[in-house]
Amino acid sequence: MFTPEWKDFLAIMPSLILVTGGLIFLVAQFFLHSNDHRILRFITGFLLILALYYTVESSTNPGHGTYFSGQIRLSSITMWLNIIYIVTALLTVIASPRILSQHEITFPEFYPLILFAVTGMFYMTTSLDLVVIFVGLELLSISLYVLIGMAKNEMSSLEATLKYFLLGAFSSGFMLMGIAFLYGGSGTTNLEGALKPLYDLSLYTETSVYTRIGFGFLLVGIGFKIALFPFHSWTPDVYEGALTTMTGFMASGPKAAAMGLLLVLFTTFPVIDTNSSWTYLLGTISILSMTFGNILAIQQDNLKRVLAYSSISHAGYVTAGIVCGATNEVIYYLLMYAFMNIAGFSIIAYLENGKHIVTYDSLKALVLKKPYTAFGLLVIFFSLAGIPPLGGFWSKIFLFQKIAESENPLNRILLIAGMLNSAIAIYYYLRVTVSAFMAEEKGESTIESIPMSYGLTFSSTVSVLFVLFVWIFYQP
Amino acid sequence: MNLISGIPVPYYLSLAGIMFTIGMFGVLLRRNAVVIFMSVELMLNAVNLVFITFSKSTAQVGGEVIVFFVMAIAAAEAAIGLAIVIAIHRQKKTVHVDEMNLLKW
Amino acid sequence: MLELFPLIILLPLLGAFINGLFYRKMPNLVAAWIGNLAVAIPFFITLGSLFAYHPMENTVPHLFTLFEWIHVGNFQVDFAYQVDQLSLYMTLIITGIGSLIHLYSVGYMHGEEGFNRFFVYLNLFIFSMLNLVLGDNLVLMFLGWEGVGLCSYLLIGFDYHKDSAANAGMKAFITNRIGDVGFAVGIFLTYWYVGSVRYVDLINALPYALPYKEIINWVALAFFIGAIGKSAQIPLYVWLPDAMAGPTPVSALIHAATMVTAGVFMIARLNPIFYATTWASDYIAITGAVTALFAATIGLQQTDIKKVLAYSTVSQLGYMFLAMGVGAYTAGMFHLMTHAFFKALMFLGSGSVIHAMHHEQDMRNMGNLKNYMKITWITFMIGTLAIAGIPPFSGFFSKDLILEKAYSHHGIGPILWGIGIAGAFTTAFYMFRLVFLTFYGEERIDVHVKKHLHESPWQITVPLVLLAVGAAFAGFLQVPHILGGGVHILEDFFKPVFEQSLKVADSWGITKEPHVISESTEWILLLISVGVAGLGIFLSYNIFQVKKTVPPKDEEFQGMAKVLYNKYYVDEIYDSTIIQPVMQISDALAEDVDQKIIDGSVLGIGRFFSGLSSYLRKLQTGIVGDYALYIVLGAIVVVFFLFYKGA
Amino acid sequence: MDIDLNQVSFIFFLVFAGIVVGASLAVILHKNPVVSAASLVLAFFGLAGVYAIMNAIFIATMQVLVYAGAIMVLVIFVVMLLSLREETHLEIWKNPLKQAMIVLFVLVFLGIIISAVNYSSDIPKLPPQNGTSQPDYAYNLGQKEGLPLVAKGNTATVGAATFLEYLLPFELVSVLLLAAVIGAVVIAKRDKLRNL
Amino acid sequence: MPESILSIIIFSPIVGVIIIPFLKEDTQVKWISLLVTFFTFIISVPLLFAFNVNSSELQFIHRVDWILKENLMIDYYLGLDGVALLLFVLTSFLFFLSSAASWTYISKRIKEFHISLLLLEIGVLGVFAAANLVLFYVFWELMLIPMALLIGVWGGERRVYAAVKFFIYTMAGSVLMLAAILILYFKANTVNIEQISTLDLTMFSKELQLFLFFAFALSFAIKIPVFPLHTWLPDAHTEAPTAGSVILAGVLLKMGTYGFIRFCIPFFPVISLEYKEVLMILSVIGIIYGALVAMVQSDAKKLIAYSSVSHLGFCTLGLLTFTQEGVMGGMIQMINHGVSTGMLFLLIGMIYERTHTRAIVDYGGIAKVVPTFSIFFVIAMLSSVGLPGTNGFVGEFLVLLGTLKVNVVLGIIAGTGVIWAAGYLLYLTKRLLFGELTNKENELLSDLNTRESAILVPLVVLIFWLGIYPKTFMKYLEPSVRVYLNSASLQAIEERSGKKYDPEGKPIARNYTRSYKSLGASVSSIENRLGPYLGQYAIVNLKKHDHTPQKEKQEEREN
Repeated sequence: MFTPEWKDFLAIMPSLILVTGGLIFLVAQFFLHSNDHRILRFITGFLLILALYYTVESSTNPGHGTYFSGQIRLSSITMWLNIIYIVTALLTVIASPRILSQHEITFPEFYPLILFAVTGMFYMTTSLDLVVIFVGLELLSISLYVLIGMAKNEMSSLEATLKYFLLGAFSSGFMLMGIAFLYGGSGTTNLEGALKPLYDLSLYTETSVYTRIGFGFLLVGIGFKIALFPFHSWTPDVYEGALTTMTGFMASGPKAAAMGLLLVLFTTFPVIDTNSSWTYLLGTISILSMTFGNILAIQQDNLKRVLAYSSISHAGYVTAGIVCGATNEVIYYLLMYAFMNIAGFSIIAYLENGKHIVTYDSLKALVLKKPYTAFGLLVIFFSLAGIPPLGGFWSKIFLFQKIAESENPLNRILLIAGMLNSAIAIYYYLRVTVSAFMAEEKGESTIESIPMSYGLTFSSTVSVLFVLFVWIFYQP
Repeated sequence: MNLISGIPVPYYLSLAGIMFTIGMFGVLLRRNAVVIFMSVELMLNAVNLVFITFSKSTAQVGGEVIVFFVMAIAAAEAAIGLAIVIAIHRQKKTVHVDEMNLLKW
Repeated sequence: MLELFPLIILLPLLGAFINGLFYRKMPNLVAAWIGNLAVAIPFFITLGSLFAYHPMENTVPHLFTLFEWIHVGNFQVDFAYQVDQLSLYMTLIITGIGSLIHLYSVGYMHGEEGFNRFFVYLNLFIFSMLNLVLGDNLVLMFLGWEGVGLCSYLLIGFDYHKDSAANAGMKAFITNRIGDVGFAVGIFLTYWYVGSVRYVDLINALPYALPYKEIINWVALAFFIGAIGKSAQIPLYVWLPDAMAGPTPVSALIHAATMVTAGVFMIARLNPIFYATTWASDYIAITGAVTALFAATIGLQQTDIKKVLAYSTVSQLGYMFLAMGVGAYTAGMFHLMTHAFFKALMFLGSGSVIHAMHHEQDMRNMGNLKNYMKITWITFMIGTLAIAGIPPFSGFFSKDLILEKAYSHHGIGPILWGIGIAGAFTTAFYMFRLVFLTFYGEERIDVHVKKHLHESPWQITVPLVLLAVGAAFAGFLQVPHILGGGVHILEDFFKPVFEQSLKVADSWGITKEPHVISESTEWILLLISVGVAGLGIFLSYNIFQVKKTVPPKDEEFQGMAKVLYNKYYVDEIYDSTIIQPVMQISDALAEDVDQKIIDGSVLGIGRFFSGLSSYLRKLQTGIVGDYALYIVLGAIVVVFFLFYKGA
Repeated sequence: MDIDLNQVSFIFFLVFAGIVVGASLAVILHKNPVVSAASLVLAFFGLAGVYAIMNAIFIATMQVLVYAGAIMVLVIFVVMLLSLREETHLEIWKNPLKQAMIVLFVLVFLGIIISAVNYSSDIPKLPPQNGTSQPDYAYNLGQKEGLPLVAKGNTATVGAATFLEYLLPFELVSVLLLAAVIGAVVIAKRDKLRNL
Repeated sequence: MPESILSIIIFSPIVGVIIIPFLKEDTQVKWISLLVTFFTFIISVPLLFAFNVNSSELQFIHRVDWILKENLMIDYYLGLDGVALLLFVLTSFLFFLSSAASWTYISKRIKEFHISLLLLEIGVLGVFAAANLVLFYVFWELMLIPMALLIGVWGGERRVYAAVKFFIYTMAGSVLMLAAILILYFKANTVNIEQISTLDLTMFSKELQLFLFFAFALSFAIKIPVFPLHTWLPDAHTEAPTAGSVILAGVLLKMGTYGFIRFCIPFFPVISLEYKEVLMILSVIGIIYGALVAMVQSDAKKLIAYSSVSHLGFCTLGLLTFTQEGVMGGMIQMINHGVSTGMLFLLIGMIYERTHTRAIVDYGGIAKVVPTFSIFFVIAMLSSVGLPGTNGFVGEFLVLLGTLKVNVVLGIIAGTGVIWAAGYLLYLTKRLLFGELTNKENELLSDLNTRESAILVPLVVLIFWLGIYPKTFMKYLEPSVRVYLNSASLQAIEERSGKKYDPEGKPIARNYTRSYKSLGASVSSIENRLGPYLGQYAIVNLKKHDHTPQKEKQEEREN
């Protein structure tokens, strides 16, 4: 007989704040009739910061542990993940208005939806109960469907959201199937209990069949969210179709959430025995993902798609890290990666100026007209390529040092594969620099004069600075 | 041998499996967004069946609760999905997914 | 006097340095003075120190070190010098003839542009040459060795705006380089076997080298390759005739008197090694003899006065190597000196002619010059008689000594002697052909030149006279005892240098001591050599003085003459067998291997990936059904794997 | 003679299963979306029947109400509203390779699922947590004046579990529905400034 | 001398980077950059005097604890040994020159140019001073971006291609190196170069050692570049601006050889001794191949680029002989090549400024018009040919000396490289300077002005200084040579093999590998050091001369 107490509520305080905030919004927006959303933006920002505060707070009060009869677990991992979600959301909110106005998106529901999305992510990784996780994931997805399809006068946006919706529903069907079988295999939806049969062969000797295929289906669902090969195929289309800042949000927040989910999954196992079959499975998948992503990015011209493919390959790296039992390193990587994405997409949003697609050609000789933008691009793309001394390099080196720690062949293979992939990747990351710095004739983004946007400038600057300097002070 | 009201569990599961597969087949097969969505609904129902089965076979009430949630979620998805379909149809006068490939490669 | 010795080395360098630094502004006269003094002063110092050293009794070399150069582990090389009979002897020749030629050049180069530059190079040459002969270790000799190579490169290409000159310089340098590699390898081997590159250590180490008797031959061979390059022996002689593109004083100093004899000197200097060789020395002797004859035959048909002299130089050097090969080091050094005198003399003479004829070098346009330039004519005659080996001129004594030693050499001795005699005959013939065509016969000079045809200025004639004196009487330093008692000044002079290695070699049973030959045989040999010389002179007198034959136009040469005129087509052969193939190989490497294969394969990887990319991206059709298909595929794999593979 | 209830229920099960499968096939194979929708409703009814056999009364009702009622009506509305034409399979079936792949994958998948579920039918005997054993379980609400307070009957049990054990997800689902509503409005709403 | 002197020197260019963006006029930019580079050079010179040539350990150490986690300890750790010191100073010197040389050469985007130049300087200086692997890697990559920009922005026609090629090549190598560094770190639990050099080798399986060695070797070999990984070099050299080429030839290539000296050999002596033949053969191929290909180039810069391939072949060859002479030669050759080839590139750049063509056929007979230029060119050419008295001789001679010791055949083949070198360089000089003045446009060429001559004179001085009194520089290299040789000696391998007792059961004293310092002990004869690894083509000394008097003297001087 369970009745929630105050500390339980403290544990989920951030999400409570966000949700209630969202609700209040929906009521409030009826009373203010101006199309000027500055107030809303401030409130949103305020709510997010409040949530951030409580996220940090919750690590001491009520402190790490499980709540809601084991449905919620707070740990340093979850705390950091939540911080990532909230910060990305914050930056996105700050960056978005320009885009919104460019696409004549006037309705204020945008903000509560972001808040709901954050809530969803919160529960995806903070919860220990498969049901809660699933519901959180659905909450996230539904908010994302809407956020992607916001620009409903543009076919590309709608198409993106339709694809994402159909495939998302499809994959969540698989995931649900997985949960069902896990439930059947163990009779509980609690993560630890449900996964027990996988490693604890003393009980449930043969019926672990259910758990195994259940686990398989679950991986399919998660893999779809993370966009691992071969569940990646939606990524480029959706990233391209969505509003650019939204893309930035998707590429950093929800991706981090999905990764976090996988991470949580793997940390639930008492000991990562790297010889268990699914580690090999995931290892293979991760190698395939990095290779596939990198190779497909080579031929791309559209920067958004390039970043989409690169995100696939980065997903590969992170998965490799998770497989090898890295936790803090993964978090660090996700943090850095989130900032890189936010910055990258903000700059692209700034350059595309609501109209045209940003390609390598349109960037030509950018440094002449917009030196700081060009420099930002340089930093971000080199950081993505993992070139010292930028943040991307450090996150990568920490991740790979974790992989390199162990003797076993899988890790060695993963390490080498990762390294070679970074080498391949450099080619297309380099093309930005080449066209932005070394080209003679000017591309269109260079020629046209783009009004400066404080939101975009702020978010991109913050992120670039983060990528440039934070590694000096903070390592996992 | 584990029975639910006299019928072995694998029967139910097999039924669910067949249903799930049919739904999947539909998704692969059809071009009409609405029909694809219906196929997804089929898959979800299959999952529901699995939940009920296990809930009964393990004498856990949880399964049924989850099914309840799933239904709600399905409804929510229906709402969103159909909204999207309507919006697209408004723009493009078609709901055939293979006619929507601005975004590719 | 010996303590002044460093000056001998430093002064020429100083001269070169000063002239070089201010070669733009410096007035010619000053430059000339500096240049001349930088060589003249060392000459007198050398003379002084010759007596201070007491060469006849002193057996220990006088060593002194300026500063250290390269020290790595055991490998120690300093700027250290060794004064002994050998080096003093060479220094005298270099500085003596050098200063004469400097003086000569003042007149010869008068009014030429780059006058100062010329003296810079000359002084630099003297400096390098002195390093070559005075250094107390092989590496320092190598420094001089390549230094003189450089100077000859610069001086041959003195008129760099002439393509021919530039090419000749390049040819000389590269050909020498081939030899230098041999020399370097020799040095390396010596170092690794002996553990030092100083001559003194070399001599001390010799007794322990017995187990390496076979290897010593190879070491000697390596050094000899160096000598071949520098001293223009078969097969690397080709650069020397072309080197005549340089100004005549250069030809006299570098390509007759001093530099080209470096190889001979080197063998003398490394006598411990060469004396201990078994078969290598024979190889050297044969090379020398063959070169002597071969070059002489080419000389028969040349029409360019300097070319004739060049080939005669090659052949005379051949004689020296013959001597060195049969172990008659004294004879070789002797001939080196006499040759230095008369060949320098003849070059300068020809230079004087050319100067007077306004750079006309073709003998077909000369003749009967004796009426115009007396001094040149007389001195040149002396030189010619000397080289032809007519007693009592110097050439006779040295050449005769060599031939005698060759004859009395074990084994192949007589054959060598035969070749030598043939060479002697040819030499006499073509040298007098030169004289008759140039100074006798009817005039074939064109009128413009004739107008102001006159004897050269004193700066030119004085050196001629002095050299003529040398060419005439230098022979009396070493007179065979069958002629009036016999004088062995040189033999005694060089004794301390050679005796030790002689001892060691004898102790191994490798003796180069010629078997004793009876006086009668000696007389016969002597008479034969003089006889063939006389015969040669007589023949050429007949043909060119009596019959007044004149060599035909270039294209009219017939049969054997044509072959000789074209120098046996050796240059052409080299070009087609070595240079062209190398160039083709390089082209192939640059075009095919480097660009296509290596670079291509690297770029191929890139192309492969981008090709793969443009192929794989077709998977992203943008159609939901397909994407769903991929997901299903993945699901199948995952589930199947987990289902059958188990946990 | 008495009838073996199990056999009866088994027959019923077969019947309903047949309905479900047939209807589902009709859904995905029939060209006309309206027919598909209709047959989907039929499939749902069949499923409800199966639930009933498993005497999950509450869910069976829900199935009929929510699915067959609400959702499907919505769908049919949309189909009608958009007056969707019949759909041709041509584009997809043009490519024989893809055709083969789809069929293959589907069969393989089916095979795996079926074999997996039949691999072992031995369900873990768990200590029934706070439910009693079959056929009908109850939910133990705790103590009240010393005697246990138990929710009996399928519906009551499910309800109790929903609001006590699964409180958090339940609330979350409500938020989710809210978000869905907003989203639906936002996306489907006709844009004023544009269509004036 | 303050403890942080190295950091001060390395990061002093930052000043320029900060100031330049705020400057208005280009002249100011040039001056600032010139001053900054000059300052860097000046304050790096005192190191030469402060350096203790008798100690083989790292000096001027600056160490700050930085990243300290339970499983990752990376400290900020700088230090120089002899060879690093020379390269360090050479770097600052060449950067000063190239900044001056870019005075008029660079016409567009001058600010950016000088900024990247200064950044590049930081990177390169850091590489030579880094004393732990991670720091080394960071600087190594840091130098990459500015260099690519230098090539790609201010280069010739195909500059982008060249830049990308350069970048990809280097990265492809260095990612593997990164992997190796990580593995090494987690086996050895340190990234400190000194510690790894004296580490117990048993913790690495043979295969792992092989992999690590070649992972390092590959990235260095690409940098050097060793045949057949050289194809990026001609393009990069040809397209880069003068400053770029000078720095590329002068110091960047040396980073590869430096890596061999510092990492590959001391870390994995066994592998390097076993596979030295392979690398030697590659080097010899490189020598000959580079020379032959250079001979037929029609582009002056490309020709010199290929000559670099040939010269660097000498460096690696010397290093891999493991004889005192050869290694010293290899090291000194690194400096030489920096000076001579750097000078050649400067000269080509200067003439290119006037004629805007690199095609050799457009020249010919210009010696008459530009005598000063010709003199400088001939001097540089001769030093590159390796004429005794110039720096080139010392290096090549020692290298060949060493090579002949360990492998007669290779020694002789490599020796012929000297001929080819003379071939292509004289051929170039002839086509460039001598002969008739073919191209009429060249009649109006202006000779070098004072600034340009001022840039060249110091190099000429260096050429002869190195050639005539190399002791000045060799005395810095000697400790490095000793460390290098000892770390690759049988004794060191024995001591690092983890065995406590030798076959006789006597405990193995750690004479060499007690610490990095003890690696600098005096070197025994090569036969003792290499033993079985000494190939079958090696020469054995006369028995008596194993201990010549010079040798004892040598040892006194060392201690």
